[in-house]
Amino acid sequence: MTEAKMIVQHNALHQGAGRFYRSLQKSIDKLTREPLGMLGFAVLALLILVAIFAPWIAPYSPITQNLPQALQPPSWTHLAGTDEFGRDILSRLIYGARITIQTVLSVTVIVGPVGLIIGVVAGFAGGRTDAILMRATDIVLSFPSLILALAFAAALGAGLGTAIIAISLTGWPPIARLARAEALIVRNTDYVAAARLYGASPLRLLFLYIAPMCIPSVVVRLTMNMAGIILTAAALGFLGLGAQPPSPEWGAMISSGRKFMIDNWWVAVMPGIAILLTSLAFNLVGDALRDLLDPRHARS
Amino acid sequence: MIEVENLEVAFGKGGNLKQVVKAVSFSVARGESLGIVGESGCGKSTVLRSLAGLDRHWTGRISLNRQSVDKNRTIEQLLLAQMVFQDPYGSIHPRHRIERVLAEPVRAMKKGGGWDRVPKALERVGLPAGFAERFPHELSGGQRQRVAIARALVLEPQILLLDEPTSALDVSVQAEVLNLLSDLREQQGLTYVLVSHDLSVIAHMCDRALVMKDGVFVDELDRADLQAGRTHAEYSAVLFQSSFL
Amino acid sequence: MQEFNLKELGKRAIQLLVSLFVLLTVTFVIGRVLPADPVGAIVGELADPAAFEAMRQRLGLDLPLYQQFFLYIKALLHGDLGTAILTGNPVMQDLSTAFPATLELATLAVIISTVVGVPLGMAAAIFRDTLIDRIARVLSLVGHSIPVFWFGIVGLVIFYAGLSWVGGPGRVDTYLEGLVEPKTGLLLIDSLLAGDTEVFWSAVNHIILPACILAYSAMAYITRMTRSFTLEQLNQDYVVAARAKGASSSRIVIGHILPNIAVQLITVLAISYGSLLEGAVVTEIVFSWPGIGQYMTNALMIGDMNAVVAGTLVIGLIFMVLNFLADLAYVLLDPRTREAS
Amino acid sequence: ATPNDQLVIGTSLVQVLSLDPQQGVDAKTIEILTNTYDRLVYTDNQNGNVIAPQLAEKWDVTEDSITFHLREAKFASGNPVTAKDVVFSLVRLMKLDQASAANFKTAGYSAANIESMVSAPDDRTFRIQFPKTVTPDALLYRMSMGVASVVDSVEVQKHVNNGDYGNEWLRTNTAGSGPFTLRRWTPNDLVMLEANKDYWQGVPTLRRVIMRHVPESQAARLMLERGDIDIANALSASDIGYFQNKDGFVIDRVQTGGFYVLSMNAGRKELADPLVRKAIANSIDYAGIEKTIVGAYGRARNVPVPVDWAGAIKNPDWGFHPEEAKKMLAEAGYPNGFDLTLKVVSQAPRVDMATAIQANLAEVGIRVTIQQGNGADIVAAHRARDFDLLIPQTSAYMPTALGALDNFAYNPDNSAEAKNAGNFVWRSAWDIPEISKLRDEANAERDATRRQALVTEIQEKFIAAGPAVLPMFERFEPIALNKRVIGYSGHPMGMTRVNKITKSDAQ
Amino acid sequence: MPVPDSTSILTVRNLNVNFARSTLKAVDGVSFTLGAERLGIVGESGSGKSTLGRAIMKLLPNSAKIEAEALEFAGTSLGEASEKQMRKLRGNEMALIMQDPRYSLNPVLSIGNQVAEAAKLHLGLGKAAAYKAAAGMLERVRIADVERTMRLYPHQISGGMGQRVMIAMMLLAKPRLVIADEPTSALDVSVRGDVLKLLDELVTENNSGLILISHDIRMVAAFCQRILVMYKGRVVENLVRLEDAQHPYTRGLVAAMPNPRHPVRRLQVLDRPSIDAAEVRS
Ligand SMILES: Nc1ncnc2c1ncn2[C@@H]1O[C@H](COP(=O)(O)OP(=O)(O)OP(=O)(O)O)[C@@H](O)[C@H]1O
Ligand SMILES: Nc1ncnc2c1ncn2[C@@H]1O[C@H](COP(=O)(O)OP(=O)(O)OP(=O)(O)O)[C@@H](O)[C@H]1O
Ligand SMILES: [Mg+2]
Ligand SMILES: [Mg+2]
Ligand code: NI
Repeated sequence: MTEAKMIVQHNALHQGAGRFYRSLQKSIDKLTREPLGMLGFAVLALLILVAIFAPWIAPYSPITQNLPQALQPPSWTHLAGTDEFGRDILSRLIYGARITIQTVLSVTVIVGPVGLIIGVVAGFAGGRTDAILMRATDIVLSFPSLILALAFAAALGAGLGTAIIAISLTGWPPIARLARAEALIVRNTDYVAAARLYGASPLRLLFLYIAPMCIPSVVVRLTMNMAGIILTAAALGFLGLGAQPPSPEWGAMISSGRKFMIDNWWVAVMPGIAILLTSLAFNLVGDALRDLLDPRHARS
Repeated sequence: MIEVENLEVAFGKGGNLKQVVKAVSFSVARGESLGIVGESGCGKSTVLRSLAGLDRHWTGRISLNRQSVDKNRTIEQLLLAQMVFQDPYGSIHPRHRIERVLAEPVRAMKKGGGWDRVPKALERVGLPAGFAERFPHELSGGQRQRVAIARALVLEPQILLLDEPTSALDVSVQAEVLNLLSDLREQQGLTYVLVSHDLSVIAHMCDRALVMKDGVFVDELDRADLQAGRTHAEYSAVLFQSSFL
Repeated sequence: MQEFNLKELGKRAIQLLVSLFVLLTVTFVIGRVLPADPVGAIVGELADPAAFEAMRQRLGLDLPLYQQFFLYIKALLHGDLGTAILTGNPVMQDLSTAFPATLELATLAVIISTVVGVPLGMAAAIFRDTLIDRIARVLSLVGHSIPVFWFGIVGLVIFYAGLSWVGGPGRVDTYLEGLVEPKTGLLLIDSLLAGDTEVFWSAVNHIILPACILAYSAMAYITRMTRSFTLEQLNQDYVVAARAKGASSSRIVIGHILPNIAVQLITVLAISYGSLLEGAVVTEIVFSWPGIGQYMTNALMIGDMNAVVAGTLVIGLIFMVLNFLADLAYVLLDPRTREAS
Repeated sequence: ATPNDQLVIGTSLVQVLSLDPQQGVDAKTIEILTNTYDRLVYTDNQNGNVIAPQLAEKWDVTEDSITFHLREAKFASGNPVTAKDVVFSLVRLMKLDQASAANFKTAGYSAANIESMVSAPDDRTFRIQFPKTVTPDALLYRMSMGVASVVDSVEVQKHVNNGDYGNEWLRTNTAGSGPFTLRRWTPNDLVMLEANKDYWQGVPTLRRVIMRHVPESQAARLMLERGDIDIANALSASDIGYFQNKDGFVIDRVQTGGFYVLSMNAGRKELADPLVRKAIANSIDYAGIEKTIVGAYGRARNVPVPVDWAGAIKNPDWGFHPEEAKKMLAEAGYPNGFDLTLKVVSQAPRVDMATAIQANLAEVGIRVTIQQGNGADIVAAHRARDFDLLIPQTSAYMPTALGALDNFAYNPDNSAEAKNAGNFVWRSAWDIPEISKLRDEANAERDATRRQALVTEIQEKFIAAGPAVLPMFERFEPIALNKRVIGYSGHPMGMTRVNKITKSDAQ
Repeated sequence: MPVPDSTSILTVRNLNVNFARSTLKAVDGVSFTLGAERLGIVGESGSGKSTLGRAIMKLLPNSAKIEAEALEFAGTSLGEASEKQMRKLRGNEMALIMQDPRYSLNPVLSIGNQVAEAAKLHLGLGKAAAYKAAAGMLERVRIADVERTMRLYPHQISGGMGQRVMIAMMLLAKPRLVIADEPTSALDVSVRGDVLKLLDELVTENNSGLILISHDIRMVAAFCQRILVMYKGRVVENLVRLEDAQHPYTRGLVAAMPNPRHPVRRLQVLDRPSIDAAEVRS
């Protein structure tokens, strides 16, 4: 490689970094004008930090029981009180953040690509492929979702993994529909026509031209779905099919805490607050992402 | 360069069949610039899209560069003609940087990386090399249309099909783009088919113009006719009258 | 145009049937390959293996899967959905009591969430980025983020135990049970038909809290969608044109925007309604509501696949029919699609 | 508030699957059957669970049979109750051959021999033969069980459908002579019983009894507190605790004679070792769990006979002794512990017990993974010996030490081929030939003192063997009642009659 | 009927419009008066033409800040008028005709309904009477089969017809001021003339003032009595005849248009720096 070429590349690298930096700057700029979105990002960041540093932050072990200390109201020793086994609720919430994030991310990682690909392929291919894929989507959609989840939990044995699969199984159709709707629009744009003119192959069109246009709205939808995932996990927990004890999954915590709601409100309220804050944050982030990524549907 | 015989295009099926283009024939010589004018919906774009190979609903015969082409084009046939679209906002992928936009045709045709051709392509349409790193939304309408033209030219086609390339642009910007197109044709001897509803644009750019109404050509005007406002059909007379109010 | 619609209708009907068949097959297969064994639930935990075998034979569960499927389809074609292992009744009979309970609750919930959610969403859009918008957003988000059973119990504590405003769990006060002969299965309607106002008011009293709570959780989606539909319309030129005409804001909202978003709204409402009709198991459990969600969940728990398959079919059918109706509404309400030539 | 002539019971009807008296065994089902059918004899808590006459006025016990003399009574259909009906009912029980027949099977009756064992010399006389040596008491207790309910044979014969003994019809209908008749049963909603005006003991004081499905304990608690139900019998331990000191309510803590059990699969390598089993038994904080989790539902006890029953031995000194337990494990060759799964029905209080046990065992190095499941799943796993640890519950078919021991001390053939999945001990693959033999002897023994000696010996051997079916808590069914309800006394097997119950005015 | 003061229907003095978050003024110190005449406003895209038109109607979104020394319409000060007062004026005394009938007619309401709504709002008519008034007006704009057309929906009629409907709807109440914002730019050239002629007719008949906004400088020159040229929110020129144009921007604009009667090899392009320089100087 010649010196000059290297310098050019070097410069390009700098420019690349600069470009990235600039667009990041721009995004952050936009965000700062959206205080609610900022708040959402901040809460999520905090949550992730808490999840990562759980062992250092949590004042107690999340699973060690202390039966004589059961059902203590919030106090300075137990900021969020203790549950029916005398476990410190705050510590459980802190550790639970890990599980909750893991659940939400796993479902999202399954549902996002599956929904996106099915939707985009259906929208792009049209005709019979579209009809078949969309009918399949309709069928899954018309399945009573909790029943399907229950069936899977029954088949594979209760547990968080099963819950994730079950939630994912019923979670992709809305994403697929959304992606298809987007793909249908994008398919008819002039830039796709132009790409056909220079001989781009269908796969190239699909992955380089159409899918990238559907991703933002899919991402936005996914972030907003996250609250729903936590809730479905809670409903499965209610029926005993979610995370298994002693795992401090929030949904399981709130659903086992409900048995004490009247006398010991904190057992169910504390995880409720955690879920509420998190899903609020996800929704705010979703809204903010919509502004950033998806100018077509942007709020202003 | 282009020969079209009995081109018919119909959309829909059965009771919904709609004959959009009705048995039109025309030819364009190498280096010539042909204009097609007509009202909205008369079938101008459809003719152009059939020529380019985007629509597959046509019957008849199309030959490009003395070679009869089919509905499914080979890479070589695609290379003959490229198209520039009306809307500069919609014809460039909003998430691709300009360098990618310009390199894509080459890459899609598996003719190399394509990145090396970007500076030249930009230069050819009079854009600074720095634009390569921008996204389309960072460009003005006129600049985008230049990029679209550059993209069409990257593959070195001999024919450029222009579908209302300036109707989304301001007069002042339109002038720049039209000038660019004239220059390019002069320099490279391209063959143009230019579709527009604006007679003055056609008159400025074209050696010959066809007037289209309801899927058929009702009139043919040469450069002199255009300048003098001479027409041979009632419809084109109306068109002239209202165009130059 | 008439002909076109009929043809399209026929096509949709066939698609519906095919979809239902696939749904049936899938549910059936899922049901039969599940490890849950209904035999144990019937003959009891302490029975001998021989008794198990005998019962398995009696239920036809010893046959190969395809034969079971074949027999099922055959019976289905005679309108027989089988007998529920759970209750010993024909499944159809069970569903005809469980489903109306859910229908009643879901319908009321959808009405409430529409009546509140749509205006709220529109207000949020019209007064975008104001306090109203923020309140609407947070309010609906809270509904979207807290489990229903949580609200259910809190609601009972406050409005039933505390304030005595509403009736407790169940569909009517217990001593009024069985006074009204079920005709439609919808207690509110049956009691009116029978002219029994006491039962009617008691039923109203009992349904209002679960309906409101379900409505609240459904409202989040409706409000959000209404808001974004309205925002989209507000940017349209015809709104400016209407204002230029001198129309007042309320006239524009009701007379111009609402008809335009009606079609999209109906689709959203159909989806919400459909998912409510699946039965909200958790709400039904908290409110002792004998609906289809509880029925199906219990059936699934003991592996009563006749009940589960039939229930799924009914729910699937309803979902698809709702979708179909939404599409039909599209054709009827939107002049642009009405003349689809 | 509820009307004075109606009794409303808030309960969970999930397990009510069949109202066929020769089929249904679930406690809530039994409560319905108790009130819609009569049996020849009955027991109840108020008379100390002694056998008392019901349809039979009196009976004569001989060496090889019991002869019952029936009183004049009518079925709800108007048909007279005859000895033929009794014969029909018992034949029906054995021929249907469901789990409900298990207790008669252990006594030696079977589908093959039943017709030769029961007879109706005349309409008023019913005779039943002892098949093998069973004490008359044990047979009488069996005759008082729900499965021995007398059904209206004339009515049932009308509904027989390809040899099902009318099972299909009887699942959803009643054909008895009890104080109440079934008016309506909607699954997961309610069961409504209406007074039988012609009942031979006189018209029931209550016009109507309603059992309402209230699966959520906190909701049931609010309803009871508000007076919208009179009795709640499916409350969580903490909600029972709430009513314990509350004015206007009483708790009836019904002793079932059964246990919450930790079943260990002795077929698993680690659990085959009695030392390991004893180590496990010694790492559970029974007292702590009783206090904070099980509450009114249980009482810590490791001997399979309730502590206050005649013939019960003292509890061994088992409890949360992690140091000892660790030593035992080390001795057994597991100084670093091992991994186990624990299967449990997702139902309070068993899930919570499991969670507590999990934490307890963790302290001695046994790492437990909990797998919740619905009843059917867990039972199937239990029957298939497909588990490491599992928490089932038992009940005693009669209120004597032998009745309580039945589930724990008997496994005639431990081989896998025996497929004796109905047997509780077999499921744990715990081979106890010696104890089984003792139990057979005790069952046949008519001399009370010798029987007592045998019973004591069984219990001691049981403890010494390091039980693979480890009793943890005596099982109670706490029932919360509004004080308005007068005369309700919970029955150990759920056979509570409500025809004499009265209600005082609401406050 | 008092004779209207034809010299000034609308007075605009030093009108400024700012959009929130943007420091640039979309309309920058615009002043003019309008009598019963045809005034054209031209300028390139984004020069503030539509904003000016809507500012006069007070139809700008809330994010827009309007300031003016005077904004008077037939004696009333629009600047101080409440929304309620404005509502009485809009469609009644002053009308706005918009560019594209495809978007500015409500797609789900029938034509009849939409035109009748204007009658209901301003003529105080009942349902039947409003329909009759609407039918009459549609006839005035030379719609062929009025009865049938009134039952149609916007997507079922052609662009030219749509624009006539729009005109009928807006001019029903015989407003004193008509603002037409690019009324023909979505139309085919062949019907453009018709629509303009019709507009002119109605305006003359009512003795109203017309503001015609367009970027087609040649069309405006042919149609209007006076032309304002806008550039970057400012009025840079006030012309009676196109040939008198002084400002480099106006001249550049005229020259940039291809004209078949004066063919040139290359079109002239705007020299923005020099225009901006000229702006600074003035
Ligand atoms: N894919 C298609 N399916 C059905 N009809 C079509 C399709 N494409 C075009 N048409 C119809 O064909 C006719 C001609 O369309 P075309 O786009 O060629 O018109 P045009 O002359 O380019 O008009 P414009 O000036 O508005 O661009 C129109 O009536 C249009 O509705
Ligand atoms: N709602 C708005 N919010 C923010 N800026 C706006 C808004 N509407 C218009 N603008 C800005 O005001 C300026 C003038 O816009 P306007 O629409 O008046 O231009 P115009 O002359 O009508 O252009 P065109 O010929 O394209 O219609 C532009 O820079 C535009 O970006
Ligand atoms: Mg076109
Ligand atoms: Mg404009
Ligand atoms: Ni000529």
